[in-house]
Amino acid sequence: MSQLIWNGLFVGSFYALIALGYSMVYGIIKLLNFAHGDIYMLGAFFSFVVLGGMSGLLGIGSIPVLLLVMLIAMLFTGFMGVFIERVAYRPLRGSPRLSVLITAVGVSFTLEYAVRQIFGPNPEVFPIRLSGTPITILGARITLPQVVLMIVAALLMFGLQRYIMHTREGRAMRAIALDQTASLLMGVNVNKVISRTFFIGSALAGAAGVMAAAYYGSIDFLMGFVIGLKAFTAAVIGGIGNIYGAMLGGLVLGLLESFGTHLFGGEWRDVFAFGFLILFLTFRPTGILGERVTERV
Amino acid sequence: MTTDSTRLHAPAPFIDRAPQPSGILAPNTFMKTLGAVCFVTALVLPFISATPYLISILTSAFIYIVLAMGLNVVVGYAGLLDLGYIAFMAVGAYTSGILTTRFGFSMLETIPFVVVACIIAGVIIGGPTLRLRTDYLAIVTLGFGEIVRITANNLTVTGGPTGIHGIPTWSFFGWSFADGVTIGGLYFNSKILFYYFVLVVGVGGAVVAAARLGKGKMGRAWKSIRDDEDVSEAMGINGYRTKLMAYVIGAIWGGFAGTLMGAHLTAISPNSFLFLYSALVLMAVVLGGMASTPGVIIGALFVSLAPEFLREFSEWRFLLFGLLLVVTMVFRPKGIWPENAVLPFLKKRQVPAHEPVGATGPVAEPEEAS
Amino acid sequence: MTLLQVEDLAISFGGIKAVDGLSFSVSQGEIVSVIGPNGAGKTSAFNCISGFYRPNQGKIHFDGESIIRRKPSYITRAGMARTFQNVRLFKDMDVLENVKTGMHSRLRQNVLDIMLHTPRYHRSEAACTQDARGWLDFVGFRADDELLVTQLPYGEQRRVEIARALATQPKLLLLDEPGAGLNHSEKNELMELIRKVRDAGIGIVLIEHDMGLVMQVSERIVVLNHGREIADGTPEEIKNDPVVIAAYLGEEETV
Amino acid sequence: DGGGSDEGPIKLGMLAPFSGSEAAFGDYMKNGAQLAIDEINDDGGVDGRDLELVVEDDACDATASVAAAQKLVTAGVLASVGGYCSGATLPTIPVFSDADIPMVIPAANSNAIVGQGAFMINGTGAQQAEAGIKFATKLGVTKVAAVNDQTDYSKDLADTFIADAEEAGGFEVVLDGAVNPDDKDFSANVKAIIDAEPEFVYWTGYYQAGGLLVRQLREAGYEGTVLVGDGTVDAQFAEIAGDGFTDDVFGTFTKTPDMLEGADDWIAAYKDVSGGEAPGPYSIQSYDAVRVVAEGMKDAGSTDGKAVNEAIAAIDGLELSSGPLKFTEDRTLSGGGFVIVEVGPEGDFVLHDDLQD
Amino acid sequence: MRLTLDSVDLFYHRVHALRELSLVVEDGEIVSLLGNNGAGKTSTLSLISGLVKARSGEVTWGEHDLTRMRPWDMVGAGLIHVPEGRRIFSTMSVHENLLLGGYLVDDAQLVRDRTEHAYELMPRLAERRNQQGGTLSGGEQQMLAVGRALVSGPKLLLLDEPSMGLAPLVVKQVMEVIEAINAEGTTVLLVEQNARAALKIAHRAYVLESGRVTMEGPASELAQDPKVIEAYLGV
Ligand SMILES: Nc1ncnc2c1ncn2[C@@H]1O[C@H](COP(=O)(O)OP(=O)(O)OP(=O)(O)O)[C@@H](O)[C@H]1O
Ligand SMILES: Nc1ncnc2c1ncn2[C@@H]1O[C@H](COP(=O)(O)OP(=O)(O)OP(=O)(O)O)[C@@H](O)[C@H]1O
Ligand SMILES: CC(C)C[C@H](N)C(=O)O
Ligand SMILES: [Mg+2]
Ligand SMILES: [Mg+2]
Repeated sequence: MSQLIWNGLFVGSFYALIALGYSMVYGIIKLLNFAHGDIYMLGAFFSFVVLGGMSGLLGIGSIPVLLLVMLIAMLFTGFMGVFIERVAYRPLRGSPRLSVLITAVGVSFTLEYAVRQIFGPNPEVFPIRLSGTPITILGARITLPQVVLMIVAALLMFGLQRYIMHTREGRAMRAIALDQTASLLMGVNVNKVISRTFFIGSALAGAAGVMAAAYYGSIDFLMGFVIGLKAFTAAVIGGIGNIYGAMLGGLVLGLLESFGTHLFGGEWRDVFAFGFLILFLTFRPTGILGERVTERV
Repeated sequence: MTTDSTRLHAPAPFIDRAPQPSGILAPNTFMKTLGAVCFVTALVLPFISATPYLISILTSAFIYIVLAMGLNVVVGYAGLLDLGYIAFMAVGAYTSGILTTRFGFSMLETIPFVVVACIIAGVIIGGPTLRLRTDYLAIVTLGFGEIVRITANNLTVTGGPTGIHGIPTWSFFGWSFADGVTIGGLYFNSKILFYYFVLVVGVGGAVVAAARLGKGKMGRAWKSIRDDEDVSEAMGINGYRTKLMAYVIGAIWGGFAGTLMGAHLTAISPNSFLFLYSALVLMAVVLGGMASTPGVIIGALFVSLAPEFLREFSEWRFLLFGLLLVVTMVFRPKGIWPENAVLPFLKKRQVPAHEPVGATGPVAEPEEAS
Repeated sequence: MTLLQVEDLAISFGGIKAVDGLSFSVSQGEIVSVIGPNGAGKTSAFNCISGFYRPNQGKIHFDGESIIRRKPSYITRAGMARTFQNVRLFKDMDVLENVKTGMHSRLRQNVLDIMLHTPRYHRSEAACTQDARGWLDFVGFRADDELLVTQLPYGEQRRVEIARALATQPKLLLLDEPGAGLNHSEKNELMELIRKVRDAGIGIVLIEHDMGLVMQVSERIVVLNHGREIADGTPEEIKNDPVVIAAYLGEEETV
Repeated sequence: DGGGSDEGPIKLGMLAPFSGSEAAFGDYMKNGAQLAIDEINDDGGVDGRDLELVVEDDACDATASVAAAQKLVTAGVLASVGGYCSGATLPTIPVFSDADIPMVIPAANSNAIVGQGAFMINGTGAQQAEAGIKFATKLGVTKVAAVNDQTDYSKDLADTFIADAEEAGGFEVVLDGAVNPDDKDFSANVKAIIDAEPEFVYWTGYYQAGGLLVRQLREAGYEGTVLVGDGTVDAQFAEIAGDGFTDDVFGTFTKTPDMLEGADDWIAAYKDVSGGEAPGPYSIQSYDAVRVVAEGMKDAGSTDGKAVNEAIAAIDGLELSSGPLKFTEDRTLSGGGFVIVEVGPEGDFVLHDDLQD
Repeated sequence: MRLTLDSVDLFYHRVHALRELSLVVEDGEIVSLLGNNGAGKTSTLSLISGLVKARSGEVTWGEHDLTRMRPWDMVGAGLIHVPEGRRIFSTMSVHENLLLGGYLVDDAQLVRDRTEHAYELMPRLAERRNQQGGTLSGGEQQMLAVGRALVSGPKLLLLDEPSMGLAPLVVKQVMEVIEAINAEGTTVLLVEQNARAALKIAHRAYVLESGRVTMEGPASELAQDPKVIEAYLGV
């Protein structure tokens, strides 16, 4: 039982980490960024390349090297996010939302198959592997990397929440989400704020990509697809656009999957998870923490 | 409802209006003519070139048009984001697949079952969830799509992951496409007959019917919900019922496309109903132009044919497809042929510049409501 | 005869009592204005009556039938139409289609008619277009009716909204600040319009801050403050009611 | 319209995945087939005509594969030597058979394909399951878990294994598990496996997930034997699982030249064709498929589909990597040729037990 | 600083919304813009604040060339536009809406003071401090829109129908607020349908018809003009 919970929470925190970026981007331009999972994939591949180039450095211990590489990868994916927004999404501002969504699918294809052309379709094995000796707490096997990854996810979440809810820039982000023209009239440089949001969201995804690569050890050009869908699901369950919600949604999804496999077997896992979700949303149509928007007439 | 109070009745219009343009360059006539020309071209095409490859990809493309027209009702007209639309295709394909291969039905006989199954599926998913708004609806439909696929993957009636194979082609009252037919010395094989069948019944029927649905009372109701659900209620439109209607009609179109696809491929498996395909159909609708019939047709042709035409580029083709998609959307944000597109060379109505006169007209004589 | 009868209506949001025990009635062919300070609860009362809000308490009878807890679409079909304080037209539709949408529940065409283009379909569409044009002419709309509504200036949008409400063929019409954003002469036209509708035997409830318009057009005025009725009477009575003057009109602003 | 001509090179068509999640396998198959064609052409071709390979991407998707098959028919191929994913291969069978084009399928091996007229030179699920059962019985284990990845091939193999194990006795199947192949974290599945306390796990999916699963199993403390199906027998498996995680891991596989004498020459020749890439799963089977077709055409003395089909069915003793070829009534391999392999010191799979006793 | 529009032409696709429009607002003035629906009042304000671009003509404000300046730089320089239809941030609280007005003000204390000032001017907003902006009544939203603009500390304030939807008493208050901030040195360009109220506080006024200026002059004079009386004031 406690193992089940722990497994669920751990997998869930990965979902959450990606869902955070998802939710941020959604929060500001109401875009379901289907390419977000691919940014995660880019983070993994980029760090793979950097590590290949710095193999000499590996001597100084894998954790510091990994942190360094992660920072570089975050910068890279951050700028990739900004770049993608600039060329693919910005021209579509003010167009129907679904147009942007489809563009995101196009971006997703492009990123996936560009990486496939460069690295080939086979998975690559990541040069650094995090594996700690497990300790048993309350009957659950827990490793140090797991704990570290979860703490990182939690810290990022609190940081982001503060940033969005309590700073001027965060307020501007939320304002843009509601009314871009009115934000302009308040003196908000809409482009800049949106770029910054993409930077943060994509950097987070990149970080998650590096962590996943180091933890699981193999990366491939389609690795972002499924996790992107999961993150989207998590963001929605949590109440899309809400940072705590994204986190909570990720954890809930992780738990659902863990228990689903346990109760019904791996083949019915997703049926269980989605079935539960559908049921849940029919009773709480705006997700766990999503605010009920009362639109006045 | 009591009827003893007066209802307001419409006054007759009293302002002269500029006449609608006429002739071949009038927008309506032009579009109808264009549609007819395209249709006839497709009809005679096999007489010009009938390579199995061309026939096969065109048949798939036509089936995609049926699918996209169905999704267009849901997404384009009613504005409901459906990320699991392919599930309805699965329901149709499996229903007729199972009935033909296991119970010896002919394709034609499965149609009523397909329709019923799709209505049930549409109501099951739509019933409890249609009060959700956009992205919550999106996730629920996505989940529904996955549930259908995984269930098909795990059950034995559906053939598990292998799916169903050996699905027969269409037959009518004892005569089957598989027999082929010779007309005026020309032999038409089963694939070509199926091509015509899909073209005439599938594309012809589905496109015309769905396009008409977009114009009448239902179409206005859907679009009003898409624009502003609250106000739509204030027009006397029951939002829930209207949305469910869109869903069910979309489901029927999807199921019909599934039946056609089953007969075309002769084999179906859960792998043909991955989320990716829901995304592709959605892409067809959005890329072409939501709620625009010519747009959706173009979009469906694009999505189904582009990967084929890009085959020459072999491994690069999905990269190119992705780039092409982005570029198209960036330059045509509302789709290739948007809903309210006006072709520049068509005649426009000559509307005289008006001075706001502002005098209000006479109201009709009040009548007692009957 | 009485069309609308509201008794002891109340609704609150969180701690705020937006409407607090409101009662009033409207008869056929009568124009009743509802006035009161900003935030007095006028729009909220409209929202309760037209089914958009669920009141916490009270009775609403429309044309002899209790409509409490009914959906807005039902209430509209029963013969009540309304406009919105912030103009809310269907932005992706042209003017004519906007008005036609109002006729939704009166059109006799089913899905098969539409798909097969039966004679019944053609007949009802033609009648629908005819009527929609009639309404547009009636409200004084003079621009091109095939424009998208977003291309219209504010005042024309207001007209379209009224035409759309009329197209539901109401017995009772609720107008929420129809005069906002209109200049003096346009308000005069509006006044004429309201009277004409009234003359056709329709009941009208009007929320409005322009006292000139209210005083000239209303038969009766209900004054709200803090969700409660503070006065109910003829324009003459209201104009001189010290409570109303203090709460709403201000000293010299009586027109 | 379709139909090959009697002039010019003989076109052989190959459908394989080059995009989508199975994209990795396309190149392995293409290069294997190309190698065989180069060799045959260097030897003077078939009846003086050169062979030519026409490759199309089926993306492992039914719609795409039918279109691609029609494209091959239109291009005038005289035989098909492709087919990786059963799901995508199945709907192409009527396409080719309507055009009288013989099919020799190098990889796809779901039982659904059996008996539809196509030749399968990969062992079938039933044959592979039999090898797995033999091996488990030989080890004397009592509790076995079968784990599949929910794809047709994998589930088919696992189901056959479980059903046949019931009759063959010897051990009890304590778990019929399934993972989602696109995941990276299998902790929930791992827990289910460990809870069932098996001594032997048969994994029937592919190497990408297989490598991760085996590693996570070991990390979670599973100490029993692991047997993997042919989808996981790939040098990358050991890399993904990581050093030290592949002890006591075996695989069921058809014999390949790299396990036999003279493997190095073949691999070197392959690398010439592929531009340096090492052969992967189904390189050798694709190589063999071309040779089978060429043999059939030579025997038939024509490229007519019906004649070639009959000639291939009659082939007896052509030396393939899996052993001398002889088709059954159903056009499957008479000797499945499955052996047990293990992870060698280099990380690639080497022969462990040919199950001949 | 003086605001000048020199012969601007504005098109929405084929609609010619402003035709060779020229007008001037001197530093410290209240200038009112009157006109029928569709005359182009909103378009004029949108043009000044950079929401739409003119096809030809010049818009300058002091040394700033407004046709080339970006909206946020204008706000930074003190040009604030209170748009038609209020455009409140609907799910943000009243207080946050006000704070957004001070987005470009770096001095947090100053923002706090101005917010308090807005609350003083419009006590109803103080009562509703934590309510979502979108759930306010129409008039309350209008106050919030004006309040939000004040927090930014405007030098040139463009107001599009600020009295729309306000109760008579509040209209008076708002007009007083406008006069007060004008007295503190803010230039105001006021679009109003309530011509009576607008002409009362304006120094000068322009009348727009079909995108053209057809009348201009001191407000008091225009208020006497029979044509203006008939069309905009009533008898
Ligand atoms: N959905 C809601 N949630 C919270 N408060 C609300 C909601 N709807 C209305 N209110 C509050 O109820 C009060 C009454 O609002 P209402 O819109 O009815 O006023 P009104 O009389 O129409 O005012 P105005 O003349 O300004 O339009 C307001 O203070 C408003 O803030
Ligand atoms: N987005 C738009 N697209 C097309 N035409 C537009 C658009 N916005 C305004 N117009 C047109 O420009 C003209 C001027 O409109 P504007 O909104 O400036 O008028 P206004 O004076 O503010 O009117 P009102 O008093 O009704 O607000 C009108 O004829 C209107 O139809
Ligand atoms: C191992 C593989 C050759 C199995 C193949 N993917 C199939 O579907 O049959
Ligand atoms: Mg109100
Ligand atoms: Mg305006």
